[in-house]
Amino acid sequence: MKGILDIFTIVAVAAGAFFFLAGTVGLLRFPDTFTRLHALTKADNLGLGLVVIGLLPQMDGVMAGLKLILVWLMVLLASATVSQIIARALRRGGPEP
Amino acid sequence: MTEFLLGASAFVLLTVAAGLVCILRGPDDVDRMMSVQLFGTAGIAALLLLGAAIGAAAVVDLALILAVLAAFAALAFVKAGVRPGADPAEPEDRA
Amino acid sequence: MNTPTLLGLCAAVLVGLGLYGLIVSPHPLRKIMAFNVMGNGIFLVCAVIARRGAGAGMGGDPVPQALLITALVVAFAASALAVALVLRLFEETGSTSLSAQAAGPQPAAAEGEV
Amino acid sequence: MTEALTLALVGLLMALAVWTLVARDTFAAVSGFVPYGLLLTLAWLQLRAVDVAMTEAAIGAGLTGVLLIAAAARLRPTEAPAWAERPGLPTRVLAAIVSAAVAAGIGACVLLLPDPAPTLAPAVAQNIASTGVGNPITAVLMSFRAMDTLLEAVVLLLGLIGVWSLAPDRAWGGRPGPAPTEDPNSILGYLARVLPPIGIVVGVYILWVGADLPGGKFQGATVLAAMWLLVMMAGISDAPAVDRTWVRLALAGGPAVFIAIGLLGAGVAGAFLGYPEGLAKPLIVVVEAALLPSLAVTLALLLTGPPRRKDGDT
Repeated sequence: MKGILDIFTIVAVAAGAFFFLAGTVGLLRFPDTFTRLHALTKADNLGLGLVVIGLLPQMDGVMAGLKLILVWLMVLLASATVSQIIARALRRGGPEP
Repeated sequence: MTEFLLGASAFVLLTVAAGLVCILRGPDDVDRMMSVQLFGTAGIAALLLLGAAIGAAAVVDLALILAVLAAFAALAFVKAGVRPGADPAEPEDRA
Repeated sequence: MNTPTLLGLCAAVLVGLGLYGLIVSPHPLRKIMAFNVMGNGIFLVCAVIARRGAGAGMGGDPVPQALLITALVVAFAASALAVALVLRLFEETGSTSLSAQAAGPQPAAAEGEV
Repeated sequence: MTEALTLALVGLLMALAVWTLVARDTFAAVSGFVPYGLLLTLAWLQLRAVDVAMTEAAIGAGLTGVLLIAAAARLRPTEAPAWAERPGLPTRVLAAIVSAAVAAGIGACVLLLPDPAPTLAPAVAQNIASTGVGNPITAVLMSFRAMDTLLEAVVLLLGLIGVWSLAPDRAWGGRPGPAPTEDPNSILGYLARVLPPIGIVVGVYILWVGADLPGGKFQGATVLAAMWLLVMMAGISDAPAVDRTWVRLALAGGPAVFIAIGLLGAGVAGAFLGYPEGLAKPLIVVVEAALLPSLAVTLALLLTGPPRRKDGDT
């Protein structure tokens, strides 16, 4: 059982790390700020999300696991708000959505 | 397992930081801000991985603090009047 | 070379960088930032010393660690006071120059009340 | 692997420190300062100082960044004149030599630290039972070195008085910062309604676990201060006028309770800030609970700066 959970952790964390790599590459390579914003949210949602899911079996206790998920939800809330605000600031000059 | 988690932590940190260092030099404040935001998320991930590796259970509480404050710096940037393509000579009067 | 030693040497470099910035930066806000870098270096040395004192089931000597917490909070208060001073100087004179003879351009946006 | 992570941290810390010093644009330099605080948090964790990491996360990566960003925006017009005043090459070379010498001296000291290292950890472990708390850092802060903590709370208050005393005469006793301009129904307003309830729970929780696990009043208070600042940034509530009675009471309450309990100790336990036998833990909890709101209000008002307007001003 321990072995299976460890393999799950390794797979999920590796996938999460890949999305952070993808987010960074996107931030460096995409042509304009809107598409770069798109790259940024991939890393926030999927990268951290997969790392959190991967670490869940390594936590001791349900409480620690719930806090870990709360961390992810709050980062989602923060990054969603920041993306909205950046996008609106970018659109300024055009019609306000 | 410990070695893998430490390696993953270093990998996430280095990847995103490499991007950060490139973008900090760039001309656009908004890109800098987005890069800082990305680094904030990656920092939380690296922190959680390091904490799991060294067996520090309290790292979840630490991540909780960072997550609550995750939007804070970016909001301060926007409030301070960072606008894409804004002329730096014309500061917003809303600091 | 182990982790505490590496971070200790990093701390030494941070102190040097901060000191250089403190002397050379002409802008007071940059001086405050340099001072913070220098302070972080000193705090890091303390944390390295605390880590070396690990024992009795603790990851580090708790006394320097506790003092570091107070140090961080006081450093923030000092930075806030310094920033408030610089902003007031700017509102009053329209410039943040620290040299005696320099007189910056008169501010357009500053609400200076004399 | 641990060394690889440390090396990455060291390299990045130095790179960002250099960046904050050499960047020509102050905004760019400040954008480096926020991730720099996050890297320091990781460094504290690598040194197993989890309590310090929490404080750095809250203050270094949170509040200091906001303070510098706001200041950099206000001071933007002064950057070009400041660059013109850059000291000449001889001064810079001399400064570099002095700084390198200082760094080399500290580096040598780090390499020559005594082995085995002197430590107070066993002494703390021996006496921690008398305080009733489980977190050695809290035991040091609230019992063995309680005087330092009291003085720190007072220093914060003095810092705030210093900031307030910079107010122009016209705005004396008024509200800090510019009047809120943000639409309270914007996205920012939404975040400022959703996040603070969670943030307040987190802040109080961090104080609560601080008795036995890493955490405590400073970290909790910083989170609470950040939540209040968020509400102010979103224009949902204005900063309070600094001459309001509740502001004064909130600021002075924590240190006053701390001093009162210290005097009680002088009478009952025979030493200022001494705790009577068996009552150490409840008294520590009372002091920490009283300090939390005071520290939160002090930190938030330190960030909003001196009063700048009276009610009725335009």
